[in-house]
Amino acid sequence: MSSTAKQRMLARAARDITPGMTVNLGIGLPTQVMAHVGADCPVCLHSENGIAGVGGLAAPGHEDRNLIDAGGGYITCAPGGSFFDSAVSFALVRGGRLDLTLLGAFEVAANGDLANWIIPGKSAAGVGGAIELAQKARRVGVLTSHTDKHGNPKILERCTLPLTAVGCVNRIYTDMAVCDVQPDGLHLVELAEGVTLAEVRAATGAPLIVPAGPIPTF
Amino acid sequence: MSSTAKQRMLARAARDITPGMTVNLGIGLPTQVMAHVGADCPVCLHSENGIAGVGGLAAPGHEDRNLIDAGGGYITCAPGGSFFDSAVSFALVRGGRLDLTLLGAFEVAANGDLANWIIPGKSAAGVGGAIELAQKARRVGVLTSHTDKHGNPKILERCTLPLTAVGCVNRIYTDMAVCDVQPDGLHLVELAEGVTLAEVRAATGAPLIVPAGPIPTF
Amino acid sequence: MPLLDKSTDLAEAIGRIGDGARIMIGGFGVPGTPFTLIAELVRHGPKNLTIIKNDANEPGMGVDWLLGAGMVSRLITSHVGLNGNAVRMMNAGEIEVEFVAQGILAERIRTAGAGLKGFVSDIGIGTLLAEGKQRVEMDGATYLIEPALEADFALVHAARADTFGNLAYAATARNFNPLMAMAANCTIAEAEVIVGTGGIDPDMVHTPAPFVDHLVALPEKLMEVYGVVHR
Amino acid sequence: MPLLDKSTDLAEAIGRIGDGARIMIGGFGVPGTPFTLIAELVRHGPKNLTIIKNDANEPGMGVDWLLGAGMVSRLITSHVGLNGNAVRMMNAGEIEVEFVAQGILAERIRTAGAGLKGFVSDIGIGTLLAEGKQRVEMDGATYLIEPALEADFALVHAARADTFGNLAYAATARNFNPLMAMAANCTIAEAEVIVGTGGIDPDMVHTPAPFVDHLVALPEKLMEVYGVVHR
Repeated sequence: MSSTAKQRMLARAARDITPGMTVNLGIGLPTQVMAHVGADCPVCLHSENGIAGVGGLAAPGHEDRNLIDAGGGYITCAPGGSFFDSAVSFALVRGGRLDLTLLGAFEVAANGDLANWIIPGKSAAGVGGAIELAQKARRVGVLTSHTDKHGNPKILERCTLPLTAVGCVNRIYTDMAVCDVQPDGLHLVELAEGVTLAEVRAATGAPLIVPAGPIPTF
Repeated sequence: MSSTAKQRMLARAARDITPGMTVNLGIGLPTQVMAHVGADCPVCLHSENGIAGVGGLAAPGHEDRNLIDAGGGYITCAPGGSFFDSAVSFALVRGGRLDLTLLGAFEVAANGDLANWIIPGKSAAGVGGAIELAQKARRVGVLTSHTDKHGNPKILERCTLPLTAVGCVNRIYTDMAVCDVQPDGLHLVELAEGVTLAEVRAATGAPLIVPAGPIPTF
Repeated sequence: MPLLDKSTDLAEAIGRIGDGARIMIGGFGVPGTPFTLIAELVRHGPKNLTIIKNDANEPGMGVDWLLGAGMVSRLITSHVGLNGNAVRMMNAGEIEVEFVAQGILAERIRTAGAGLKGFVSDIGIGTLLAEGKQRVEMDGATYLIEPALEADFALVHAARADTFGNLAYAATARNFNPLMAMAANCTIAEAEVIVGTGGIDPDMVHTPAPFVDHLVALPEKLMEVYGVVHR
Repeated sequence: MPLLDKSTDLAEAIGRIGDGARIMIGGFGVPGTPFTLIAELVRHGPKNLTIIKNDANEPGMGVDWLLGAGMVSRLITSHVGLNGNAVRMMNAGEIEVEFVAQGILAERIRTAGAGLKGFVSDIGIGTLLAEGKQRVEMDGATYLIEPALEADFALVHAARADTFGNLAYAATARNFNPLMAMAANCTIAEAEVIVGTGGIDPDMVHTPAPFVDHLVALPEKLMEVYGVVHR
């Protein structure tokens, strides 16, 4: 994935973060989406280790030893932020107060199944908070390269790996396209600039339902 | 119950409140036990509406509108007290952190059954927090007049009223005696000063197991 | 990054409550009861409400206003002993009352707030209160399943809030408020003081703002009913 | 009325932990991990421990000290990805690891702290993590029963305490600490600052003192491991 394509994908995902949302961004690519959200957009960033209202990354030399996000990065707390214990933190997730989570994926399926925590035969280091984020956020977006490093599709008809959660994904953002999971299958919503429908079809392991008119680009 | 007998009963119950205990005192007679606990005895008084470390009753004119006990009385908070929500308050009770509760009774049985919340046919206004206090405090004491206002025993072989909790009572304090619930039955532990064994037996609706030697008085 | 300002008008906040709504109301006795929100609810006048509250307040106060206005069809509570009106209406069949042990009521509300379906407990086994409840075997013993208790709205009272909706309660006015704030689909908070974001230490927030939807400022001079009750 | 002083000596507090104990340890990464209590536990040296902690810290830190000393037979955790030693020992069968989804781990601990037997949830249904779990039908759907997770001891880290054992945590160092403090039979807290009773506002207590058994003061200069991790 080129740097340009990656930045375009991050910016596209950021446009779905709208004023007033409470959002949890998974470790890796999803965390980088925040840099693309407008500085004046009122968004509450949740991290499952016990904060709502992440301000941003702590400046080097100004880290607070007691203030990290779930990925272990040193962060700041925005004015209006709050700290709470792990039970309250996941109550917020499971109780329907998390409007959106963006997660990474090993595989994501046309039926919304997500696999992002274990590859059997390789080491399994535990699921952390991923299951509850995937299963219970009101809206789940997946950020991923469209294909793996060998060029194989990561978007499949059915996942082959053990699932993180069943039918949980609403939207998939990749370097090539934006796709929505709908009851009738996977809909191509937008194409990345310079990417053709044929290229996306070839790189996707599931049938794509394509809009009748011109396909918007991002 | 004479005022002297009542004060003697309250003082006797207070002697079982020992340093370091966390204690919940039910509405009515039990609440009055506190006045008999030594002022230098470190005891943490819990009220189920959300305080550990009740200081005492608020002085008239110095009530805090936000600070009551579960009976609705205005109280103070001792230095070292804490406030918490109702879920934490009952977590403390059910989780084994309440060393002792003293409760009132309609009826109490030789097997430790307690009935203190509903008299069928009369109005039932709800059980409040009594069930959990009775069932889960590490130790449950009952404070009651030995007989009801008609002179009928309140200590029975089996309760006739709907139970608050099954087999929960450890010790019974009355104006006539102190009795312990043991696996083999109800043991007479102490007699109130000036009360005879025969009088207690006559006023008790269950067989009493009496110590071999002289019976201590209180 | 800024955070949303959830301050709103009293009538607008309460105006979204319709007939048949299930409403949780904070408070244990007077402390923590959102009297201003309740008074506006009476003015607004939806019918056939289910009210979930620890107690029914006392005559002439809070929940009693709703009872008196004939707006309540069902009350889920731990006890109503201080309100003879509630007892009378219950006995006359004018309202249906479900009694729940106080800590079980708190926990059923919290369970909804935690997005869980229910919990497993031994509280009340061997008593009337266990009758009719679903049972389950665990480790060779029998337990009761207590279902989560959800609501459409929660009305809560805070001593202090920031504009984003972080809440802090005073003393025993906390009680059921933080639990209910988590459990309802829409949480409306009244606050005695509302400060800007950053005005509450993030370590000292009792209800994190994501649980709060709408925030109503109380006038500096509170209604008399909030004061000390002289008996 | 005065309240008990629970301050004690580090060695005395930890000395009561014996072989085979089930020990909850607070912390999520570095923040909130009671490194001083863990270091003393290593010195004391009980064997065959079950450790319940969100994560296994990183190599050379906290839980890793216990693993390195061969004191741990079982680890109940949400993930160990940052500690290669834990992964290696797990794969070599030197320790048994039970993975629990993070929020379910938190809730199972809280359930024990609340004196309940378990809770009912739909988390993980349709995945590997549901396998082998007890199921129950409610409202026509199938749910999982998650049992309470209890422990003999909880080791927690507080920023501030009073002598009675009221605890306050700093920022994201709160995490599992208040839950574990409630869940264990014996809770031992280390605190950076211990003040007299009355030194913590009762509205701002995170863990009420009745949940805390023993309190250990940390030296003014903390071990380096408490500091910011530079990667």
